[in-house]
Amino acid sequence: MSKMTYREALNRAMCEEMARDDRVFLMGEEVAEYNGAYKVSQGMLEKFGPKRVIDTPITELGFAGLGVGAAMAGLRPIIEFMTWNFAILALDQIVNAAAKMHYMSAGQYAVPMVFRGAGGSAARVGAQHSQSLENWLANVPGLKVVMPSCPADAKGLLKSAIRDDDPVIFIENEINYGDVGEVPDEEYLIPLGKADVKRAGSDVTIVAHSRMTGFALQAAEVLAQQGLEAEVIDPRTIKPLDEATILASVAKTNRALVVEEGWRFAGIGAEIAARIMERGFDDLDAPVARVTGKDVPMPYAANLEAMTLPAVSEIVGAAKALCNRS
Amino acid sequence: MSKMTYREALNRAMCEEMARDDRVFLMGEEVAEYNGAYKVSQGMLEKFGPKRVIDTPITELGFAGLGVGAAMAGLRPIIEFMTWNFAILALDQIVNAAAKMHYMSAGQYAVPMVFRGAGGSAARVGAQHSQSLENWLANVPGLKVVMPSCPADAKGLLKSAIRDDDPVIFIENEINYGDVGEVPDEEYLIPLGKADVKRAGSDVTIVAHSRMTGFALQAAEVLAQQGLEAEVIDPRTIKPLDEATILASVAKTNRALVVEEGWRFAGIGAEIAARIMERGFDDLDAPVARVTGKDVPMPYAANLEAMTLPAVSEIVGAAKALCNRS
Amino acid sequence: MTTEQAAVGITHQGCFFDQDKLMALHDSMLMIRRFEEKAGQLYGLRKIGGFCHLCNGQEAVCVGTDEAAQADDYFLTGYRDHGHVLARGGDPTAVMAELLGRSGGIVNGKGGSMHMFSRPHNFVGGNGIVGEQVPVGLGFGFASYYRNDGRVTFCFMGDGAVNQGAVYESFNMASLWKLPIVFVVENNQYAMGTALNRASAETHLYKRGISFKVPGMQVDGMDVLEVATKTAEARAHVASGEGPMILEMITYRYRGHSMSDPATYRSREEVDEWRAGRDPIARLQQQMIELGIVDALAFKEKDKAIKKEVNDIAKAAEAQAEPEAAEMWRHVYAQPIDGAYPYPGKVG
Amino acid sequence: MTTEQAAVGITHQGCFFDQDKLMALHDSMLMIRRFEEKAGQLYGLRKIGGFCHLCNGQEAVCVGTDEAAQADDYFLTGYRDHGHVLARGGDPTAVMAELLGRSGGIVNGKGGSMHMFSRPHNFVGGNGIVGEQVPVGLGFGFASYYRNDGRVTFCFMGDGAVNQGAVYESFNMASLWKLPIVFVVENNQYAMGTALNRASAETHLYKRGISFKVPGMQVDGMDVLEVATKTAEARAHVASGEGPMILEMITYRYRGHSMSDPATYRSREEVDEWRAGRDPIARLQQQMIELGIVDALAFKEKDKAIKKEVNDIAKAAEAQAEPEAAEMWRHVYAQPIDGAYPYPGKVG
Ligand SMILES: Cc1ncc(C[n+]2csc(CCOP(=O)(O)OP(=O)(O)O)c2C)c(N)n1
Ligand SMILES: Cc1ncc(C[n+]2csc(CCOP(=O)(O)OP(=O)(O)O)c2C)c(N)n1
Ligand SMILES: [Mg+2]
Ligand SMILES: [Mg+2]
Repeated sequence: MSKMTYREALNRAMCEEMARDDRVFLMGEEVAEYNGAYKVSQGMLEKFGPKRVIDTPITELGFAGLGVGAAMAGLRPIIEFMTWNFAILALDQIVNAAAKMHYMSAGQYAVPMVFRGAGGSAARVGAQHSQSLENWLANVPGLKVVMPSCPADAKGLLKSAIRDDDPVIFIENEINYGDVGEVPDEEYLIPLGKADVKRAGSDVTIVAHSRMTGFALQAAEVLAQQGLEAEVIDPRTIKPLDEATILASVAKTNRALVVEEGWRFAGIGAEIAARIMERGFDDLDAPVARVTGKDVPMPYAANLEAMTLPAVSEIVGAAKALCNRS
Repeated sequence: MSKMTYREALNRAMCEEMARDDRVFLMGEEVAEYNGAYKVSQGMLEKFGPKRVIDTPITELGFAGLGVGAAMAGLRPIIEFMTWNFAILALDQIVNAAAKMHYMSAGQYAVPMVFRGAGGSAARVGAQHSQSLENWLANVPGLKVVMPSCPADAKGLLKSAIRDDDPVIFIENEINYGDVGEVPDEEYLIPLGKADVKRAGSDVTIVAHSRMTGFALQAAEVLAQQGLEAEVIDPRTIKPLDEATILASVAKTNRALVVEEGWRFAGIGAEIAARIMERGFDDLDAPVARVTGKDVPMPYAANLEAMTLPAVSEIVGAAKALCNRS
Repeated sequence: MTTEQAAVGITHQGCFFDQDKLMALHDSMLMIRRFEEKAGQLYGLRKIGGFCHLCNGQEAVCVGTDEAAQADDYFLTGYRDHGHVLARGGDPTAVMAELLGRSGGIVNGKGGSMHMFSRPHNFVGGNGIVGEQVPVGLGFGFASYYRNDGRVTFCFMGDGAVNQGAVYESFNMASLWKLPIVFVVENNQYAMGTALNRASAETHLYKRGISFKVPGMQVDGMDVLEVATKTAEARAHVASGEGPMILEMITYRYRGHSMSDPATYRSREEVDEWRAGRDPIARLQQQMIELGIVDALAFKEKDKAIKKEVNDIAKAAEAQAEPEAAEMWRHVYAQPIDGAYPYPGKVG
Repeated sequence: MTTEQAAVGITHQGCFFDQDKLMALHDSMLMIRRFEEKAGQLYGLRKIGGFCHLCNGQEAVCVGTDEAAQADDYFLTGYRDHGHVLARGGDPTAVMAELLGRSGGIVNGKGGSMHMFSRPHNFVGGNGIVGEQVPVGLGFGFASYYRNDGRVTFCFMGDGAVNQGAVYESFNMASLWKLPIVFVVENNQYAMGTALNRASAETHLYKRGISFKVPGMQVDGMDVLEVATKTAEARAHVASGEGPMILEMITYRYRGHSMSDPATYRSREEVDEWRAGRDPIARLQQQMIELGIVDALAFKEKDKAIKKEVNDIAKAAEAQAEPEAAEMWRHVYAQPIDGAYPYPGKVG
């Protein structure tokens, strides 16, 4: 094990896979000479040269489609969106090309590629730069959606995503980039589609992904001081969702809370709540609760921004309410 | 009352509003000289002239943005997407401009406009032409989402949408365009945000929007023959959702089923199921069930297409299962 | 391709087409014409559904570009794709079965008219979203640059598609990185009901690359020899590493936009002018007759044979079963994840 | 605007700027410069957060375009917007309060650096998505065409933004319908760390409209008089109904892309060349000194006064409270629907 930032873990994953497979290349805005807007691709241009680490013009739709074509032609592109907010411009290529080519061609052309970048809100960047798209993307058959919450997961999942034969949506979090964690020294892969129980507990299940996993773990500490043991599950892969791990936990705790940074309406929380109801109704002692980003565009002022995001205290409050504690 | 198609009802709504308010104009591909790809704008060019009924190049992102700017400048654009599938290209302008300008400008600029066109799948048009985007759009604060299921609603809701001061997403259904229904002769408006109970019943609540309302009503007939009375609710406005009407129904029937044509993961059904659980848990005798489009890109072959869409028989089956009938 | 050869044939723009080649080009165009007519018929009989876009009138573009291309060059286009996939060598029975939604369809009945793919022929789609193929084509061109494999990508689009913003993003990147791509604009004068000049500020579409230093040529798209020679020239240019090129093919579609379009936005005279005056098949026949290598009767016989072939193809395709139900769940993923929701075969 | 006048001033390209005007242009540029420096300072003190893009070096573009525009012309731009909103007349205290996230911010503290709006000055945003303002600007231009109100839209974008596809969709429609829009490309040589020629196949950005018959002019964006006269020319052109025009402003940003960018991708020499050799404020001061209408000392005094003004503004802005909590729920809708979920004020 070594200590490493989330950012470095992503960098290592890409470097290892690019060293291993020369079909893999990285393309995006500022990924090469600038070493990445968030320095995730630090040093990669130097290591792999300008044919494999490529700066693009600001044309998200164009270079997303370039990735699709290159993948169909047999390469394994990693397309970086500086942030996922800008990927809305590229959505047509993701949803109508990447996700559907394998199906429409009846298996003649696969689209083995990764679209990656930072999702969710960073700090104080306002309405157009603070969005969570995972629910939209997970809605689409043909896409896999992965969202790591810690350095070790980031590395193991990104390597699996690069090796996967389908288009994988890989959503990082800018605020996590500097997080430090233990990462195995030897090579490892984390399979897509497997959730991770980040903390065991018996009183309430908290399902939280990406940056919210950390919030949920903090909330669990607070709850523990108050005598409630929360089990914190990070789905890691949003689609396909590892429903079995969630249901097993709910069967034990009988109470579930979903936390997400994104907007509530038809979000990930809605899906998880609906699934727990469908397949674990009899296990439930209380309705599944959701703590989500508020249903407003992200404001800039520090106090308003803080109110908009789920807070640890809200998670604690919702968990206690679920357990009939005040 | 007059008998009128859904298509004609939409046409009347636009004509009445354009006659009443010269800030309203219609823009889109083939809306003018061709009278609309689906003839919704039949005769409007002749009535209102080429300054108010405008054919565009095939540039969805560009003319969606044009609508936003024109609305900010005080006009009231109706932007037609030939189908909503093509609006994925325009999503950035809808989500990052239309939905957020009022908030970001702290109320200095409103965006009074309608984005409209056919959503969902038509018949046999394949994967890229058969998508339901209402869950994505309803996810976004700042947008209102309206989906009429019959001619009378189409007219009354579209008139309200045009008069509304916010960007309204108005999703029609190609297969409904030819449906005939009674439409009041006098002018009327249907307020946004109000569901309609399309059929009263006491055994099970079926919530279904757009084309699926008709499917649900057919299913209700079948169920009635088998002794089960379904209450069919058409939310009509997806966002904001008229939760009160749904909850009141569930309080009576204790069982609920949501039907939607779109994909299941984080769809409208997930949201409605989660809400019923959150606010009507104690009323539920069974978990809320969902009948949705299958989680695959739409295939072309007639038999596969039919399997992919929710079928009346599936709705009947799911309702019976909810009521413990086999 | 030199004029020194003694063989009988036509030299066009310095390229020699011998009589076998001329006949092959002719047959390919005629086959596409008859195939499309049959498809139109079957649509009328409601055996083909959805959107069905025929390419009658545009056959010289399909056949002439293929003639100039190598077998391993990539081709991709919009939804008006039957002619292209056939010209590339796609199995006509499989194409017809696809239109009919049958199990032996070129994509198992899952794509229909708009979404043809034929991997053995490097025909990489068939796209229903106007302009979508352009960035995708950029990616194929990028792959060839990346691998330095000498392949060229032919990326087709219509005169309506050429207004999409993604086209210019692609022109810029292709030009910046000198990718081996020929952008073929099939200017058939209309995008649905919209005449060229009602949608395009610059109607000389070969000039649409100037702002990105992408050179262009205008080509008579009703002359298969002209299409073939100009395409060969463009292919050589882009293959040499000098960057992409635009070919504007001036052409015309005889039918409506799709089967549901009565095409009232244009006059009978206009259609006749193209059909009678510039038809690519009649033109080549005339040239071959003048050359004395074949007579009118032989063309009649050939036509009969091709019509019969197309009829047989349609029958064979119609005789196929619909795809089996399990096909609905297949190919959503290349690498499905075990036990993942949704559960194939189960409702919901 | 003729040279006949006896008043002292400068005649540039046939336009006369009298001494009051020159001083006003100077003061406006200097105010922006000092304002940006203060913003940079406050960012360093972590009083301003998020992304903060300063326009030092580009002041002549902001001030010169405003000079040529009418009060009711529309202005919209990207995220590098402080200079533009100030040049248009936006209240500097409100702009500073916005940067600080205060209740008196120009948009109540909800937008921050990237999202300035000032309706009284027809400054219509402040957009964070690169290129987003271009189709929106098209809409403002369309509204003026629709109402025939004689207003002109000035739509700004960077040398990076000009590669976005939506720009070309907009050029085409603006050209087709002859909308009164001036597209101003602020070519400051870099898009973040990407030098112009690494992202643009055609680096003469004023030529980017050729493919759509949109004429363009290149302008020395470091000379406020040149900016003003060329903008006036462009304004006259587009207002006359002849269609849109592109102005490529050759300029330079002295600071990094945003406050977090050390800008190591360019040399100190390059920066100095622009800063020392072409600075728009120094240039105008020099011209005015040469003209004898003001001396160096007076400029020093003026600078002191402006610095003090900016300091006072910052203090006043800092003294404001944060927005009240209820502001979070306000303005999501212009016409909220009674009782609609979510329930404002409640969690979730
Ligand atoms: C993005 C998008 N917008 C609109 C449509 C509807 N549509 C299908 S074909 C077409 C016209 C395209 O014309 P052109 O590019 O000239 O090709 P042609 O049909 O003439 O071959 C339109 C508007 C679509 N499929 N995709
Ligand atoms: C669609 C989109 N892609 C990427 C970004 C990130 N980004 C912000 S500014 C910028 C560079 C833009 O450069 P330019 O247009 O030259 O303007 P300048 O910053 O030089 O004023 C980039 C890539 C964004 N905000 N939006
Ligand atoms: Mg065309
Ligand atoms: Mg720049």
